[in-house]
Amino acid sequence: MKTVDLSVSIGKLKLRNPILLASGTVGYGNEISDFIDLSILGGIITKSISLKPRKGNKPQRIVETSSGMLNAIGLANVGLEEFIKEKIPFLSNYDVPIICNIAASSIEEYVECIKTLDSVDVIKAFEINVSCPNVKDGGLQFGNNLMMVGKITEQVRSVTEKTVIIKLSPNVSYISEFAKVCKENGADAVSAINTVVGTAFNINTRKPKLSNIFGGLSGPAIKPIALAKVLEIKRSVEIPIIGVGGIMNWQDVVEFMIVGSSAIQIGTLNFIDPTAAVSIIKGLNDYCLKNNIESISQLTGAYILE
Amino acid sequence: MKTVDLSVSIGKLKLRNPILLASGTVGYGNEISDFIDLSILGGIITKSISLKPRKGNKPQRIVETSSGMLNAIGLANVGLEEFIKEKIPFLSNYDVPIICNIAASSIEEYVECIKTLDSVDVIKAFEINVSCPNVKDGGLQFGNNLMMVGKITEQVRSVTEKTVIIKLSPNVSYISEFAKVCKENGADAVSAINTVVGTAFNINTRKPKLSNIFGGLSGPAIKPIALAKVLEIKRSVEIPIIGVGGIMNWQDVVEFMIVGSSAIQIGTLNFIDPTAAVSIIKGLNDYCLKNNIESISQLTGAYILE
Amino acid sequence: MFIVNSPVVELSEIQKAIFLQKIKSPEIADQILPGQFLNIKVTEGYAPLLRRPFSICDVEDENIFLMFNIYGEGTRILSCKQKGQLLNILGPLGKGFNYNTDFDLAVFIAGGLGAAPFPYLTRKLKDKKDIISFVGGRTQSDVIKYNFLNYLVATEDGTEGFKGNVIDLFEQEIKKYLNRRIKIFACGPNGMLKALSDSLKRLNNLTNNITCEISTESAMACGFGICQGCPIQDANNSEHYYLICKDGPVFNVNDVVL
Amino acid sequence: MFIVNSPVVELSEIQKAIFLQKIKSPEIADQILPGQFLNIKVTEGYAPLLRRPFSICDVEDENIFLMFNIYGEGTRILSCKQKGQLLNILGPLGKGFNYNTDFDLAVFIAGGLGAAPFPYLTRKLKDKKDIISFVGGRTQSDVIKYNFLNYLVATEDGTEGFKGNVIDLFEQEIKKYLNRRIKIFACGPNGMLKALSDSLKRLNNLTNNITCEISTESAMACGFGICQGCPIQDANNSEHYYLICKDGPVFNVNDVVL
Ligand SMILES: Cc1cc2nc3c(=O)[nH]c(=O)nc-3n(C[C@H](O)[C@H](O)[C@H](O)COP(=O)(O)OP(=O)(O)OC[C@H]3O[C@@H](n4cnc5c(N)ncnc54)[C@H](O)[C@@H]3O)c2cc1C
Ligand SMILES: Cc1cc2nc3c(=O)[nH]c(=O)nc-3n(C[C@H](O)[C@H](O)[C@H](O)COP(=O)(O)OP(=O)(O)OC[C@H]3O[C@@H](n4cnc5c(N)ncnc54)[C@H](O)[C@@H]3O)c2cc1C
Ligand SMILES: Cc1cc2nc3c(=O)[nH]c(=O)nc-3n(C[C@H](O)[C@H](O)[C@H](O)COP(=O)(O)O)c2cc1C
Ligand SMILES: Cc1cc2nc3c(=O)[nH]c(=O)nc-3n(C[C@H](O)[C@H](O)[C@H](O)COP(=O)(O)O)c2cc1C
Ligand code: FES
Ligand code: FES
Repeated sequence: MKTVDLSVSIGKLKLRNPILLASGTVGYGNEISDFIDLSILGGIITKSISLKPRKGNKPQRIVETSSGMLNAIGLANVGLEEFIKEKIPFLSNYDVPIICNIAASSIEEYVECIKTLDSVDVIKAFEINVSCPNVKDGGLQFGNNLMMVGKITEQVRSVTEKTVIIKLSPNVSYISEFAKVCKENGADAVSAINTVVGTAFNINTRKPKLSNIFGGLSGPAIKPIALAKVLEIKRSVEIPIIGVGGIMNWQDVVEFMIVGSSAIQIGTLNFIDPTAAVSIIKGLNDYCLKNNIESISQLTGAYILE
Repeated sequence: MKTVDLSVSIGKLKLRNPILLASGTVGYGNEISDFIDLSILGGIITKSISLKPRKGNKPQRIVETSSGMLNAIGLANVGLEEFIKEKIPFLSNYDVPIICNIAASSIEEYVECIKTLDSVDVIKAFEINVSCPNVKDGGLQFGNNLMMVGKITEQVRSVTEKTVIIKLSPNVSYISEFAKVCKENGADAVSAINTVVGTAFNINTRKPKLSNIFGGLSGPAIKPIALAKVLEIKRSVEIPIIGVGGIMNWQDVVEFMIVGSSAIQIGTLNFIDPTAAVSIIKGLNDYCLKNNIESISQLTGAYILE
Repeated sequence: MFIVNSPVVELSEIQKAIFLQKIKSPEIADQILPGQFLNIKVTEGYAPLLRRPFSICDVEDENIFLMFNIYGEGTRILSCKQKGQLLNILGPLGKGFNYNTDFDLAVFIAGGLGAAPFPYLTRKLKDKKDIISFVGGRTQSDVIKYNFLNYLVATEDGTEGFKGNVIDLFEQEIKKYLNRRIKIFACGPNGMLKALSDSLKRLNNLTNNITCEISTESAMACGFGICQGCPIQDANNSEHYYLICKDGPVFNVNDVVL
Repeated sequence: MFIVNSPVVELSEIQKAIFLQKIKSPEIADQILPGQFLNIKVTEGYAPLLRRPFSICDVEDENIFLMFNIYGEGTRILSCKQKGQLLNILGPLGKGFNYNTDFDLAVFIAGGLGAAPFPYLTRKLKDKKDIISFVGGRTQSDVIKYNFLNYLVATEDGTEGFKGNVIDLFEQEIKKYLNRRIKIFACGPNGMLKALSDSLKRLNNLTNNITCEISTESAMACGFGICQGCPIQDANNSEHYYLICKDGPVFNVNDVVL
């Protein structure tokens, strides 16, 4: 039987397959490793970390919606120091590339985090979160600002040789303009998309269901939006794209690759089926065999618009 | 038993209740009148009409998604002349305010349409569609451009005394900036939101499922996004808001009013349950009774953020 | 055109993977005509969001019948309905077959699940007209002969009857009847309908006794004309689309571009 | 912590609108402890999207039991499961009650559906410790006494037992036992748990023989610690939240801020 080459490359980063677990949906890998062998994955993107620990938002932090969920976690994380001391050692036990997602409230903070983390061997790449909708400082006030995204990319690029991925906000008119700025400032790739700003209210108390009022919408509800953003970038900017948003099965992965993704991320699905990657990888393999695709990377941007 | 005043006002426009049927989801009222007595409605917003008839996009025009649907109708409509000759007479048979939605590819076209329609008595207001994602000319190239939206509003305002409503695009970073421009240029209200840009691809043919490639996402999937846009406007601009996006029941209507809507529109739901307005109006009435709300307009922006 | 909640009476598997659902719906049964369709809400909630359109397969007293296979989520849910469970049905929808016109010989052509509307049409015509039926499929298991009268079978792979597509079979056989006034009623994949209209162009050189109506399909949101989601090109006006749900699903083959 | 597909054995209505679902799940039955919970996927698809968390109500041989009422879509679907249908269960989750510690008298306090975890805890303790139970509800129909031993009832409206809230009843009754080493296990609405911790502050002036564990709740996405969706304030570190799904749902009443 023929075999399929599922490996893909993002900048200098070589992945055994295009399946990454999305930041904030796998913590630091510990809990989910009870369900799935991390070393079958293309990679793991750790929960956004910041220089100092962040407590995160008050409860209630999540609300279920039609085919989606709103979250306003507020970047709760253990902070750089504990991340290196407590979390990295565990992840080092697995033969899986770690992509470290970083959130910050100033350019300096991004730079400082990366300077410290650059020497950590198991960290193969950085994903820069400029698009968290759930924090007052940083977050969208960066992600929706072209100049800021450009500056952050440039500064981050200047302090590391490792693969730099900028995670883009969908809450903008033209995401491709942001991808362009990332490319111009030296980013190796962009991730699209982070969550879409949304809210929900309790009609009896008249209060927001989230303590943060607004939250980020994820899940299958946003898949068509994410696909459109990826395609928009693909058609106007030459930069590798990591597709993310509402992926629930291998068919969704193929769809994301066809519109232009070089790799993809599983997010919300991890909460419902932490073993999902297994069946997805098998599904991709079978799809490629059935369609005589030798290397899955051929699927990237293989759309036909005639 | 106490009675509830369900009536609301939008500019000069007085509605017997806040329930409007959204443009493009009721045609010109003919077909849906087989299911529901139009005169129980707060109003009907007719399918976007343009100066000349528009054939619309090639098939396939719609795709179902998780809790939503993508449409790329392409503003198929009978054009101004036939609208007045064939459609208005039918609508005149009902005691229900007609809000005429207008789409155009130039400011002049908007102005010309309104000049012609201004004299039509049963038309009580105009909803200006500057946010259709499914046409090459006009549509988002207007809706995502602050200056353009300002110009259009100003010009339209200058040729009619009737209530002018600008229908806003959600596909922007800060919708409130657009609402502000509408207010400054004399609009009486804004509708939020039009559909969210999305796409879907067939993984076997690798072709887009929509002939237009991109379409507009509607239905419950976008409700959290629509609520967030309405709340964003409410908190920063003093202008009546007509909420629309994913409303499926009376609870959704209350939620939209709490975050700031003066009235709401039922869209996609009309396709699934063309009688929905009946149970929604009853549900609103009961909710108000239960909560000692004498006039439903008290609900508008009645959120509590503490 | 109205909405009713009607109870499922029973589901039978008329052949491998092909289901016939019997629903007690006096209101629909009373009004619906062959070739029309129903738009059915398969769940109480909104997952899937949209209704699912189904041709009226047959009508018997107060009962209506749907014929379907399990294609995706909606038909899967439909096939799981227990006796007595209510289906929310919107209809009757669209324009059906015009079978009361002047002709002597009714010719039915069905490809795969295109067989669905014919039991009802057969019921209406069997005592009034002669009928020949052409039933096709890729392979034997696709061929649905349910309640067809006087039928010939074609399979692409030759596993049953004529080897080839059903339109080739039709074209070869129909030549025997060209002296009669023929009306064709066809339903099936777009490819089949295209082949049919080409075949008719050839046959029209031999006779002008043939008229043909085809039942078309498209994705639909509403099913009754308010969403504009189901266009099909008007053959006589390049600037106009018909709506399949409202102007169709049945059209004269000459009125639309397939 | 693992995922299993386990068949529903039966659903019984133990009292008006309160259901007990028996599920055959040897793997879970073998490992789960009182106070732990399960996160259950109620449909094959993703509507509703998220799993639904349920306390382990009881365990008998290879079978596990859930107790629930029909609250919304998910519990409605759960209540419709037929015998033999599989539930996709993720668990055992969280930290349960520490019932093997040093104490003589076990005091159970349950408000409404807070009764759910106690049948299993009762099973584990009834032969080892004395038990008194306080069971409360707004009105008689809310009170769930299922499998409680030696219980007293309180209803807000006085329709059964003590008129008032269950904590007032508890505080008045417990005074009789202050000479013994008491361990309280409580589950119920947040309001009840708050009232309990206030009551304990008062009682602690009379004795230091009381320890108390409470089972808490919150919206959850994952149920096993990866989404950070279920925070509860750490009483001893203002800069730290515990995660209810992982550090709880059972906490010592002094460790969290309600
Ligand atoms: C007028 C008409 C009559 C029909 N009669 C029958 C019948 O008698 N028996 C039968 O088995 N099937 C019939 N169909 C097809 C039937 O509607 C689909 O098989 C059904 O919608 C599948 O639903 P699903 O959820 O199982 O599949 P899914 O693929 O999960 O859902 C179907 C989805 O595909 C979309 N779609 C795209 N193209 C089409 C298309 N051409 N037709 C329908 N949906 C489409 C729909 O919008 C829907 O979102 C008919 C279709 C039409 C338009
Ligand atoms: C650890 C734990 C144990 C539980 N044990 C039981 C039990 O034994 N019996 C029982 O009847 N119920 C129990 N519940 C509550 C149960 O999970 C909810 O009743 C159930 O989720 C309702 O689902 P639904 O779809 O019917 O209601 P819906 O309201 O349609 O859905 C529930 C929604 O509310 C959200 N939500 C908000 N606050 C909460 C909250 N405090 N708890 C749960 N969901 C919340 C959920 O995220 C979900 O999206 C428990 C909850 C937790 C967290
Ligand atoms: C609970 C939750 C927490 C998240 N936290 C982060 C985060 O810390 N950093 C980040 O870049 N993205 C975060 N995300 C966004 C996801 O990585 C992903 O971009 C988004 O959820 C869309 O993918 P999905 O629909 O598959 O979930 C979070 C998402 C969820 C649902
Ligand atoms: C099939 C379809 C056609 C539409 N056509 C129009 C239109 O012509 N003009 C317009 O302003 N909005 C149009 N809309 C947008 C709706 O009016 C509404 O803003 C949107 O669907 C969100 O509401 P909903 O989620 O309740 O459907 C259309 C929506 C759909 C689904
Ligand atoms: S399906 Fe809506 S117009 Fe035909
Ligand atoms: S529910 Fe996800 S961390 Fe607790």
